[in-house]
Amino acid sequence: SSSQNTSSGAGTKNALGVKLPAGAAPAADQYYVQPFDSTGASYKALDFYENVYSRAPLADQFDIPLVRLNQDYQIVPGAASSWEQSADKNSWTFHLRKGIMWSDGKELTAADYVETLRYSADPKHAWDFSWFWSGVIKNYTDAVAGKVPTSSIGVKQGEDKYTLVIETEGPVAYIPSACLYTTPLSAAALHKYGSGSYNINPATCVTCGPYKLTKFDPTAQIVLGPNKKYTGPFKPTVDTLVGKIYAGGDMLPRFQTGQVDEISVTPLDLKIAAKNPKTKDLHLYKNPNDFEIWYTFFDTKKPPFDNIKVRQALAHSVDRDSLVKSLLAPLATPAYGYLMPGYPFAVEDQLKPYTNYDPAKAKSLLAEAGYPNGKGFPPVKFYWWANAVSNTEAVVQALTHTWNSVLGINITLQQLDKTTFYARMNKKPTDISMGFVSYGMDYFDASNMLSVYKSDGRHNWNNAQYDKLLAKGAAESRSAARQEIYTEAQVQLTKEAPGVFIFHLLYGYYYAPYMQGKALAKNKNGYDGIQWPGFAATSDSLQNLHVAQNKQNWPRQKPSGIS
Amino acid sequence: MTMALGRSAVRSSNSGFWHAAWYRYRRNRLALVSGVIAVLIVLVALFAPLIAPYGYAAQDLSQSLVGPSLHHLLGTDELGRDLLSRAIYGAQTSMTIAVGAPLVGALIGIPIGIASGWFGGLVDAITLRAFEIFTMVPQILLALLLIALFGSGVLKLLLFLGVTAWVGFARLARAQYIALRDRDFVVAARAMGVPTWRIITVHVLPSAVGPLIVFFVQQVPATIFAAAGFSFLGLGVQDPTADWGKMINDGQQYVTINLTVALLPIVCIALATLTFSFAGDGLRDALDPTSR
Amino acid sequence: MVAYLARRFLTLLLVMFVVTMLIFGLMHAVPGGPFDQTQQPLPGPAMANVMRKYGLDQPIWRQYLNWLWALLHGDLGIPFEQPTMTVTGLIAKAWPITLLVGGLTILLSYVGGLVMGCVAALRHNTWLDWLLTSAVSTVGVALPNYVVGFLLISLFSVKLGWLPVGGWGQPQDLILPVIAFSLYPMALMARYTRASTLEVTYADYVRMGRARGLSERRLTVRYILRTALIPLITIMGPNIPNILTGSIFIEATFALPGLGSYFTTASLHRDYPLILALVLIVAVLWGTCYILSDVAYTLVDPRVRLEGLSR
Amino acid sequence: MHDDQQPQELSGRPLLEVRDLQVSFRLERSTIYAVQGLDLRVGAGERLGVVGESGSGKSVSAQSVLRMVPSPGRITGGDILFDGESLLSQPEHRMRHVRGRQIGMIPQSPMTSLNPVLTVEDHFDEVLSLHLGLAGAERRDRTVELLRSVGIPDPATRMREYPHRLSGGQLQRVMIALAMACRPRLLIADEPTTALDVTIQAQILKLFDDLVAQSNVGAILITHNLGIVAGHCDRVVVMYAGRVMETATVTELFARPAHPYTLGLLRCVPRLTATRTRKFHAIPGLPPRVTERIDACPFAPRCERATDTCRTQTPPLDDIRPGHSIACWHPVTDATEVVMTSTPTTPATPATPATPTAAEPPVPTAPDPLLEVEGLVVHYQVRGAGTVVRRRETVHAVDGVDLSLDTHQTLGLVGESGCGKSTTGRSVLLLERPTAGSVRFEGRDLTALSRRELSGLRRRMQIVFQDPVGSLNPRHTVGQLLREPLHVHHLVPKQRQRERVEELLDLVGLPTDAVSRFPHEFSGGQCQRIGIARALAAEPSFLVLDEPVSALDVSIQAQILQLLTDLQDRLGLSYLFIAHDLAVVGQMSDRVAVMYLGKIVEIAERDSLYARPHHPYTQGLFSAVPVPDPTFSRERGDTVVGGEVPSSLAPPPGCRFHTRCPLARERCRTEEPPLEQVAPGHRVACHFADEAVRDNPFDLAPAAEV
Ligand SMILES: Nc1ncnc2c1ncn2[C@@H]1O[C@H](COP(=O)(O)OP(=O)(O)OP(=O)(O)O)[C@@H](O)[C@H]1O
Ligand SMILES: Nc1ncnc2c1ncn2[C@@H]1O[C@H](COP(=O)(O)OP(=O)(O)OP(=O)(O)O)[C@@H](O)[C@H]1O
Ligand SMILES: [Mg+2]
Ligand SMILES: [Mg+2]
Repeated sequence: SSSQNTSSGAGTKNALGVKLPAGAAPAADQYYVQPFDSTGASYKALDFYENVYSRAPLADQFDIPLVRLNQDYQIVPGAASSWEQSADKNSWTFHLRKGIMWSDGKELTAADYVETLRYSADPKHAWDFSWFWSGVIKNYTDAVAGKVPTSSIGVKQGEDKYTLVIETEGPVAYIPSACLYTTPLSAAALHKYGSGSYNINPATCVTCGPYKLTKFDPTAQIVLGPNKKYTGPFKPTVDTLVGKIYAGGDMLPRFQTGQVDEISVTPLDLKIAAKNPKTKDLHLYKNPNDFEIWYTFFDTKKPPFDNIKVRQALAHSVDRDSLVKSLLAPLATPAYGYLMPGYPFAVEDQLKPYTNYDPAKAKSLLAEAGYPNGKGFPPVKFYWWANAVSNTEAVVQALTHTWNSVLGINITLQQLDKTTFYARMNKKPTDISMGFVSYGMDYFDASNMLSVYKSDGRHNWNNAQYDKLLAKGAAESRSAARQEIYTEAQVQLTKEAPGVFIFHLLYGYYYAPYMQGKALAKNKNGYDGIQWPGFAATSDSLQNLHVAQNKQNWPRQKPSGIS
Repeated sequence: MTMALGRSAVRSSNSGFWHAAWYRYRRNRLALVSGVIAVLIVLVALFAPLIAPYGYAAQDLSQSLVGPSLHHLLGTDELGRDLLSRAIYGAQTSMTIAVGAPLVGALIGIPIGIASGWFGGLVDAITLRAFEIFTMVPQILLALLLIALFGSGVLKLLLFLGVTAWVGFARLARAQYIALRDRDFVVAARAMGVPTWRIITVHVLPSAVGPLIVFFVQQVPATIFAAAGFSFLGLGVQDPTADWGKMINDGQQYVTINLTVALLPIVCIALATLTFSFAGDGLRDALDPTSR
Repeated sequence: MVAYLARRFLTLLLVMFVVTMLIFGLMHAVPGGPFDQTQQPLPGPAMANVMRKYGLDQPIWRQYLNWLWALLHGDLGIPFEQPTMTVTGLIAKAWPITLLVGGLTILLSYVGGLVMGCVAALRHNTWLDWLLTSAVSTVGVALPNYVVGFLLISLFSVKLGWLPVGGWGQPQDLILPVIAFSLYPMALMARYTRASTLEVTYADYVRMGRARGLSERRLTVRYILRTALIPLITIMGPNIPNILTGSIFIEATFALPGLGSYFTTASLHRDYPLILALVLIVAVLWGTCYILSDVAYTLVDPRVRLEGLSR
Repeated sequence: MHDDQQPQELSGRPLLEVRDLQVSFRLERSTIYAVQGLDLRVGAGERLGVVGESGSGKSVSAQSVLRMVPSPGRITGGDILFDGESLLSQPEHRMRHVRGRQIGMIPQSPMTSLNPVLTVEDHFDEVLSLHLGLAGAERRDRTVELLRSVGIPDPATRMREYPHRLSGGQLQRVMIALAMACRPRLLIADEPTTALDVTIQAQILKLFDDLVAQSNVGAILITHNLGIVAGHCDRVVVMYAGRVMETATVTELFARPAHPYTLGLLRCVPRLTATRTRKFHAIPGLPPRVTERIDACPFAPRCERATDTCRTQTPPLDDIRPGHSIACWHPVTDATEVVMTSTPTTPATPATPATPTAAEPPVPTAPDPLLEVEGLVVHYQVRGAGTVVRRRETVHAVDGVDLSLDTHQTLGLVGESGCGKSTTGRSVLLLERPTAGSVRFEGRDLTALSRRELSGLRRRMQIVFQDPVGSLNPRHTVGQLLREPLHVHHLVPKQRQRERVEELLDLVGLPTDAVSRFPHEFSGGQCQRIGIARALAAEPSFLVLDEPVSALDVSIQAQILQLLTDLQDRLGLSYLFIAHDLAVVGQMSDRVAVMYLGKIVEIAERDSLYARPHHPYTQGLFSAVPVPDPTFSRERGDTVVGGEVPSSLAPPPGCRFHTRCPLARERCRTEEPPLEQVAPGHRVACHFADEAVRDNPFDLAPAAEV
């Protein structure tokens, strides 16, 4: 059924008791339908601490993290109203708000956080994100390995049940940022059900967030309705969330026909939309989302990439600007370094000398490496997996063509399925000597993204000095000092060229014209659309989005199964 | 003695059968035209480097998705590559797979089918089970697993499609040999003391080969399809190699932006499949000397 | 009959045993496991925990026996891809969709193909014959079904806005996928029907029927069609399992949450229990269709005895 | 019985009259003028025979009467009057009431003429309700009655069977019942017995006679066998190349044939003569393909009497006597003489009652026969029905056969279809491994030979098949076919091969330019010549001839038989000559063996056997042979061998023939008769052979008396 309601709901209240803002559609229309492509994804859970990489759409809405992120990526209070680091810098204390109630009638307390984190370290649970706290929270690594009981990890209740103490292995400056990932499970429910899977069943779902689960069908749609017992501080105007799950296919027509309220567009979609009278004038929202860097990595322990000159030659022979312009624009920016401008401590100008487009230099570097005009350079396979958002297929072809034509070498492409690609890349030592991958941030700090290149990290590259810089940066809490450290680390990384950084991805979105609110407005970096981490409990966009009157008569179709 | 014989052209006895087949084929206009086009496609494929104005991988990012012009007769694709050239090189890849895979299938399947049809008994029983096993395994699944194991590429795709195509050839060869095994002319050959291998090859094969050739020709479009399916899943031919199936999948997204990108490979495939199936039908009739 | 069924069933079991064993070995040989992570690999101990949890730490022959044992108890396991469900549950959810689309496809393609083939044969060598045989087979045989699907969407959904672009839930969602899916089998069917009808048209017994004064209509229905359709059973039988297990291409193009897509995702995710379940489904379906078409053959053609049937 | 002197049509307007019928087939690049001016008339109760070689337009004429000429064919002229009304001007729906209701049709191949997916009863239901409006019990009763009248045992149950469960003979009975179902006034039988065994043929023809007599229908019996015409028709039309050559009453035609073509046909019919002849009368050449209207006598190219007139002017069909017309410029006036000289011994009747001892002494037997078969048994294992484990059943194809054959001799082997003749022939050549027994050829036991030794011997013994086209590889040219044996056995050096092939072609009377052609480009007779040439290429001393002429027209048959006889004389060959036709066997053989269900029931010198068949089965076979002599046919009793050959899966115990033997009694059912000598070289396997010779259950009496 398609509703093209143009009447106003301003001033009335939605199911959560929120007064609708001026220009809003009636309460019945305050639902938000987002599309999800399930290709290559598997939906195992709705909670971060149950499963991270296989979370279903609309996850983490049933609880409140200690801190949240605003549109400008600033840490703002969440369940914790304040926090401070201890004098010895080895622990952090968070003070929780009182009176946030779980739907089973219990109050949200430090115990929920403690139990959740202990559960995360439980070897039996085998949590897929446990590396995140390893080496950060005290004893966490040992607990995961089963050497100490989970009760010995450094997460404790403080002086009262509203105080949470996190002890770290050493001084860790970025704990508040990292605490974005603290959407807790209910300790009571966790005990009752033995795992966090209780939240994928509407009958057993326990929530302290504004939504409760009404339908979980990971092959078709997931629906969250208003949690009428909600007592928390953040009340959204949109009281129903629908995650439509599609097994592939083009999203653009689904958006055009009003099946969904929003889509993330690919560079190709933009070109198609521009030809369509209905979509050509739509505003393109774009933002860096998780600040993805797309880059070519090398196995630096194997020839020919064990030769730094070879790697540098490859770095200098890519004309990033024109590549981005013709294949990705406006949804990417050229990457001269690993961190995207706008990301904490990112620098660019200092790195350009090592990565600028300079074919002559590239050639001479290759000659110095012993392969004049590519002569003698062994044939190399360049592995990749397909990703439409980043137009990988075109990019890798352009790259290959560039390298082969500029340097006179012979690189051939080999596509793999995602599973095989990562299985082979992550093998120790890696089974792929040259491949194309991305990395997006997990939390908003340089330490996160840069740690990818730590020794024994993702790629087969070791640099003691780089490791030292990262350790120093993590312990340092003064911003200016950190900037210095991280700048040096970035220079070090770029100069050594264990990879060739190609572009930083920008996510583009179309929102149906009736989707409005401050959440979509430009942030201080000039990006608009809902910023990372999305329309989630970890973000303040929840309160800042509403469904306005459908003045443009956009063909909105109300999904089945919502009231 | 009156000889009620037909055409009286003097022909050499060896080329006689093929000559007669060619005569019959020629009379079928649709088959003839299709055959000519099919041969043209193969020629284009063979001489692609000579015919194509550009290389299949030659890029010019500044010329992305431009329409037909004097420089690019059919326009360019997203990476600014000449579409005409890609279609021509695509013929090379597509035809290599489309002809190569059935060839592999035939080379494996026909001897097995012949053995099972001719000797029967245990050989036949085992072959029949093998048919079932191969039919029962979902092809896509098997392909994905094998590709994950061995990687993909023109040659591997060709081998995979060939290895899974053997059943069809074996079945057909088996049926043919069973049908022919007890025919009088075969018994006559046995009575003559012709050794078994010679009966199988010289006496029975020419009669069995007609349907096999036809099946082969029909497999050509079927294989183009299958290969295109793998490209659809991103597991077929590797970039930047040009291949029609791949070009379809890449190009169909551009239907509203640049029609030629989307249509060209579809037209190529349609043309190839149709000409090959018509040519196959024509061959079937032509290779049967008793048809009018 | 009973003996025939028993014998077929036994061979089917044997073949299935071999097939599953083959796939089992193959999927374990492939790089990457079901619990591999993409961004960061699981720490060793955690990985070991998972492996133990799912019995993947045991030797492969053990795993196979375990699977067989569970299977004997009707347990297909838990899909790694969706551990919140059982494999049986997942199939029970996805397959009906595929069955509906497939069933309608079979209906449309078989009925459509039959009608076209018959009409073409009965109007042999006329423009109608030409149109039906060439037009349908051109589209059906010359274009992959996802291309047809894409063209249909472009025209009927995006351009004309008559039908949904894909998805699942309303009856209209079925129309385009069924059409796109049908074309190929329909073309095949039309082609074979035409050939076998033509063959029967000149049979002795049809001539004799005419000599007894039977009307052309009666001859067509009782004499020509009835016998012309017999060979189609063997020709079309093997297509049914393919159609009923869905096409990944059609499902992807029309975003149908059916079984077909699992054929790719299951192997891409290394979802062992699901892979094996799918293999079983195909094998059972295939075996069933094989037997059914044999039985159907004997029912419609009194000349055929099951025992003598061989292919 | 019918009175041949008074053709009934004179009594009034004929039931069917065909006037100057023209039918042609427009093919892509040629037109076949299949019928070019046919005139014929049939009265009620009259049986009209239509004879002629293959392709002479018989079937097309019959189809025209029902307006059922197949697709590219069209009736282009003339008229067909049924009961005075023109059928050609009837609208199609009226025609449907003529078909089946007024005119019944009996087909050539009963096995393919019933809808395989309908039961026998369904077929009757259709016609009975369509034409007579019968339904329910009435319809069922009528069906039962009809089936009973054609001799189907237990009709009420048999009618529920599907056609494939019935034998060929039974199917033909069903077809006849079906044709008679609505009591039509005209019956057209197009070669109704060509596909059947002689014994069954006799049964069917008797049935046909009875029905015509009882129901007073007019009947057209199409056949290429003049013997059948003699016994079962009142008047005859002889067709050639789509035209009528001669028409007369049966007695008149056989007594005074006036057209050289009729004469030719008559002379090449194989007869049951007293002694063997080595001279065959064949019409030379082949019937023409009528792709143009011939403005001449179409038979002229094959006629020894032809003059320039014949080659340039069409002879009109003129009466030479009342009721006897011919189309010929030079009619034969003294036909009797010609017919007589063509058969040197007494015609038609099975010989003088020469006692076996009085017969010429047989060729002195060489001490060592060329071929000696002892206790030959061939069983086939077939898969039968079964419960869990499939039962294997045994086909007793050959069940203990002893034969011997001397150099330069011919041994004939006769028997009904399925009795194991071919199997015997093949296992003699070891193409089929005998289950038991031995085969000695030139003194060596073939069953004991190794593969290699055997393949060396193969060139000494060859085989010629029944289906002349099917036995030649369709993908090989004649040259390749003939070179193959030369190549396999390294008989002649490569450079001489071509020469040798030409020699072979010459030997069998084919032009040398045949070398580069394919078998399908030749007629059946020519193909058989190629088959013979191929057999001879290996220079064998012994040939198995497995019904080499059964598939051929009589005129061609005679050509081939002559060729075989000449070759035997020239090359000193020995033949095992297999046929199901006693007349043909008799013309070719020195000794004859009669087979029944895998066993030899009688074996003797040719003349001895033909003079005095001892076994009731042999006698039955004799009585079934159609004889081209109306007087004889009429006088001969009409007792025929009843029933059909039992299944060789479970042959009857005791004497295998007892199920069909008029003399059978208890002993025959239990005790198997041994093959015993009744006269020198004449052995019979019958407990009551004496009685059989004395009483002759199959009315061979006239033969004995002459
Ligand atoms: N359907 C047809 N298409 C073309 N030519 C035909 C067709 N039917 C018959 N003829 C031709 O018509 C001529 C007469 O055929 P017809 O079948 O009447 O011969 P026939 O005397 O019945 O011979 P036979 O003894 O072989 O049955 C032949 O030359 C034959 O080739
Ligand atoms: N390969 C075989 N397998 C099973 N049964 C067979 C085989 N060949 C022949 N028979 C059976 O053996 C019996 C004798 O067959 P055979 O061909 O020798 O008979 P025939 O006298 O030559 O008959 P016809 O006159 O029909 O040629 C028949 O019942 C036949 O069905
Ligand atoms: Mg005929
Ligand atoms: Mg035989």
